[in-house]
This record gives sequence, C-alpha cells and structure tokens, in this order.
Amino acid sequence: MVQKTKKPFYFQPPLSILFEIHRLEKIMPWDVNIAYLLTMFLEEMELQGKVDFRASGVALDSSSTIYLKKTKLLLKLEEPPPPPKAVSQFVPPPMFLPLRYELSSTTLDNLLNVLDEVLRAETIRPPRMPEPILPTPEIIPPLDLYLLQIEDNMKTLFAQLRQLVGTGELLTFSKLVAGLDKIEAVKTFIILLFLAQRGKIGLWQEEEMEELYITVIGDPVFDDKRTEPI
Amino acid sequence: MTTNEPSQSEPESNEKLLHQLCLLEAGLYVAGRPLDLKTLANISGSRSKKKVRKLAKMLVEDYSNRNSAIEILELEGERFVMQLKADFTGKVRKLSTRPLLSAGPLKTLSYIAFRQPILQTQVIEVRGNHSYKHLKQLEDMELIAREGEGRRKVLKTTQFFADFFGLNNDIRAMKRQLKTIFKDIEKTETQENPSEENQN
Amino acid sequence: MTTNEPSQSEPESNEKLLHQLCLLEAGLYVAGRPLDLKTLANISGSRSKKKVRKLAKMLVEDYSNRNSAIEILELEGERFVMQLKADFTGKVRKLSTRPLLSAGPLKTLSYIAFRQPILQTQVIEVRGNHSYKHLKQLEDMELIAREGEGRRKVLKTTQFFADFFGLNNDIRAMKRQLKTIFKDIEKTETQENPSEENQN
Repeated sequence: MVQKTKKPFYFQPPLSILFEIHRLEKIMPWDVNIAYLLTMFLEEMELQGKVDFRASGVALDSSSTIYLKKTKLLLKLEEPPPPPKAVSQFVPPPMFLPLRYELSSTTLDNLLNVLDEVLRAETIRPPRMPEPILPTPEIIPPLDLYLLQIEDNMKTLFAQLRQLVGTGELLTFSKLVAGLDKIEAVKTFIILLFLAQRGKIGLWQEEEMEELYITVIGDPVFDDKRTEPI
Repeated sequence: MTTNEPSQSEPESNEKLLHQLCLLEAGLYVAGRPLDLKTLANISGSRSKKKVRKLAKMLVEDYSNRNSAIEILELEGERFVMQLKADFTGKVRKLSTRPLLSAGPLKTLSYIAFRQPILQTQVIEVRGNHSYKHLKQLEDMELIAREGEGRRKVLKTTQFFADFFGLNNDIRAMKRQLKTIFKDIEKTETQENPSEENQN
Repeated sequence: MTTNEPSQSEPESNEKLLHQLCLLEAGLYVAGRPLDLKTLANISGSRSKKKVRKLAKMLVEDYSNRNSAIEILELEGERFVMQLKADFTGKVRKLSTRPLLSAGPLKTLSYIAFRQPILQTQVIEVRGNHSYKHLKQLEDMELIAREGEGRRKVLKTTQFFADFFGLNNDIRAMKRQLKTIFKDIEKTETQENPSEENQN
C-alpha cells in the first residue's frame, strides 16, 4: 500500500531533527526551538488522528537531550569568561639609523657672523671675567727664602744682564740660564718677571717659538742707586 | 665631453677615471645621504648618466672588495650612499656627534613607518603616553610629519626618512620593504640579548 | 687580552687584526674628528696603547696606498683623524647642507668662544634664560666644557671645538685667531644690514 510505504511525517524536516538520533550530538542546541517542534509534532499527530507512542517517546527523549545540552552550555557560561584577548598589534622592532658621516655646513665664518649680533647684546651688561680660582692659602707651599730676598736678587740679576748686553740689545733666555739647573732657571725667570714689571727690561716671545727674548730698557739706576760705575 | 666609455688604451683616460672615482667617493662621504645619478654626474663633471652609473657601480664593487667598515650601496631609483656597515654600529654609535635616537623612539618610528598613515591617537595607544616625547623628537629630526589637528592628527614618514633608510617613498612599496627588513632584524636578534637601552 | 703583538703565523690572530682595523676605521669615520689613542683603544677592545698605535698607523698607511678621496692622518699628541683630502673639499662642499647647530645655540657658542673662560651666569645674562638649553646641547655635543659649581661655573670651548673649526686649542691663540677673522668680517660687512634673526 502506498500509505504504508510512505515515510512517517516526522521524518520530514524540520521534525526530522528530533528523530535522527545519531545526529543529535552534532547539532547546535541553540539552533533548535524545542517547543515549536513538539507543538508541530502534536498538531500533526492530531491531524492524522493516530497517536504514535513510540514516536512520541523518541521526540521526548531527543528534546530532553537537546535541553540538557542547552543547560550545560548555560552553566558553562557562568564560569568567569577568559580575559579578553588584547588586540594583537604587531610592533615592529626598532630600526636603527644607519650611521653616516656628514660634513657639517657650519663653518668658522658662520660662527663669527653671528658673533657681531651677540656682542651687541653685551653692551647692556659688560662681561665680568671669572676671578682666577686660586688654591687656598694653606696649600701654597711656604715661600722660598729666595723670593723673600727678591729685591737683592733683582739687583744682582739686573747687573748681570747689563754686563751681558747693552741697552736695546737682545738676549735669549736660554743663553741666560745656560748651565743652570731647572730650579735655578725657574727662579731666574721669576726675577725676570719682576724686573719686567718694574720696566727695567722687556720680555718678548714669538707666537710660534718657545724662545724668550730679553732687552734691557731701564737706565742703570736701581732704587736710586747705581748698580755699576759710570 | 662625449658619452663614450673611457678607452682603456689611453693612459690619460685611466687617470681621469681614477680622479672621477675619487670625486664620487668624496661626494658620497661628505653628503652622508643617498645621492642620485644627476648629482653624482654633477660632482664628477661628467654629463653621461651611463658613465656615472658605471663609475658608481665600480665604487660599490671596490668597497665591497676591501676589508672595510664602510660600504657604498646602490639603493632603489639608482641612488648611491656611503655608510657604516651595520655590524659596527653598536660599537661606535656613541662617537657620532649627530643626535642619535635610542631604542624607544626608534620603535615608535618603526611602528609609524609600518602602519602609516596612522592617527596619532593610535600610536599613543599602542606605544604609551611617553611616546608623545618620541613624536616630538622624530618631528624635530624631520623623520615624521604630522597633518591635521587635535585628535585627528595623522602621522606619516617623510622623504628624508625614506632617503635615510634607502627606502622607496611610495607607502605601499615601503611597507613591503619594511616587512623584509623587520624579518631580518628579528632573525638576527633571536640569539642576541635584547637591547640594553630602554630610555627615551 | 694580552699586550702581545699579533703573531702573523696564526691565521685566527690575523682575522682579529683585520677586525680591529675595521673597528678603528668605523670609529674614525663616524666621529669625523680626531680621536686619541685612549678612545681608539676603547673602540678596538684592546688595552695596549702600543698595539693600538700600531694599528692606527697601519690604517694611515692603508689609506695612503689607496686611490681615495679620504685620508687618515696622525696629528700631534698621538691623535688620528679621517678626513677628506683637501683637493676635493672645494668640489663637494656644496653637498653639505646640514648645519652643526641652529642659529640660537650657534650664537651662544660663538659668544663663549670669544669671551672664554667665561662665567655661566654672564652667558645667561647676555644670551637670555633660554640659553640654559643651548649650554646643555653644546655640552652634550662636547663643544663646550663646564668647570666649577653653581654660580661659579666657568665655560670654555673644548678640543673638539678647536678641531671642528680648525682653531688653535690654546685659549689665547684661539682668541687672537677669532679676533683677526672677526675684524675681517666686520670690515666686509659694514654696508650690509645687520642680521634680523633673534630667535633660537
């Protein structure tokens, strides 16, 4: 009979969901509206006027399985959700600049060109030179007796100079201290500075040369006393 | 001057060639940035691009054959640059008188280069608030440019940036080049210690 | 590391020697200013001055044998410098476009050079409060040195400053040089307008 060979109505979609038991595990429970399916199933059975208990049992069993799955998922959702994954932003490694030498365009002229303007600002406040930073007195070694006898030494050296050269003539420092040891040469140099300060001699050094030139410029009178016979 | 190649049979011509090589070397040394063929032609006193290209390639070859810390490279667009080989950078960078950038600002720069054009707010989000200082530094050095105002400020790298790294200034081409570079950097850094400097 | 000279019979030692030569070359290239033996020893990782001196002299020799626009020279006081040969300077000078300093710091530097040794307070008085920043920059670039503390801080230019501008590092000689050149400039500029810029 045609009717007997026909598949029962509940094997048609969407009711088939409840009756393909082997597929139940694979379905997404949230996709299935159990109430809708069961209502449809009952209405169809009523329409056909034949109560199929076996089919009803299977439908109920499947429905409860799906319902159980939904419940399990809901419970799972109650667990603390995993921390939201930070938006993974790829930050590339630093690119080190290649090192290149580069001749600067700044020249001495540039430096001096701006100097003029800077110096104008200075007219408002004239420069104060830093005071020389001197060592504290206690660090200064005790004055050499030689320096205390400075006046005498000046006279002696001046007389010596006059013997070596006449007024206006040049004498080199190296010649003056030839044969003396270092400390004596230094002492002689200091006395020369005192003589120069008195205006008795002139000291002169060329920019590139190390040699010091001495000229006797004072008259042969030292502290109103002649240092040599006329 | 003709566009003929220098003939090897003439000794005078060979001398001239050596002199022109020196002129190119001098230019590359002094400029400290990539120079194009036109500029190089100008320096060498030659009007033939073909000849200048050949000379420049000879210089590249010459430097690569020497045991030297300095290299001459050909960059995209027939441009040539003299620079220190990267192997030596770490050991001598403190001697450079140019203001150098430390790892922090350089990371910010890498990020901008890779994501440009990019909103400033986005850079600050990813690199942190301290990177405002980096942006100022990078802008001062003319490595990046900012466009727009306030929250809509957009950042890009400059032509100078592209030149400095020898990159293409077309954003898409540059990003392709950068990808390769970053891969190389990461590869070489896997066995090395992470950079010790972390200050700005 | 020992102070022994590298033995030529060991190939490994020879490789190390070549690497040290490269390190010195790298340092001289990047610095662009004369470096003393101590600095060079530092770069090369050697503790023997004798060895570093020998290496540096080898570099000088090596460069003098090359057909190159660049030379390495030994200066007074066992200092070494890499520089462009004078013959080429004129021809490529126009390629150098980057100033050492912007106008503001340059003015401050110029003033210090002319008045040194000078109290820091005096520089600030003449150049204004913003010049504190200049002093920091100039010190970072090793163009000036500060001595003393607080209000007694005294400023001077450094050996690097003298080297950079080709001046004598003896203060008195330098000031004489500066004054002579300055006078020449003033003479030629009497009819020109004074510079209008006053910003940093």
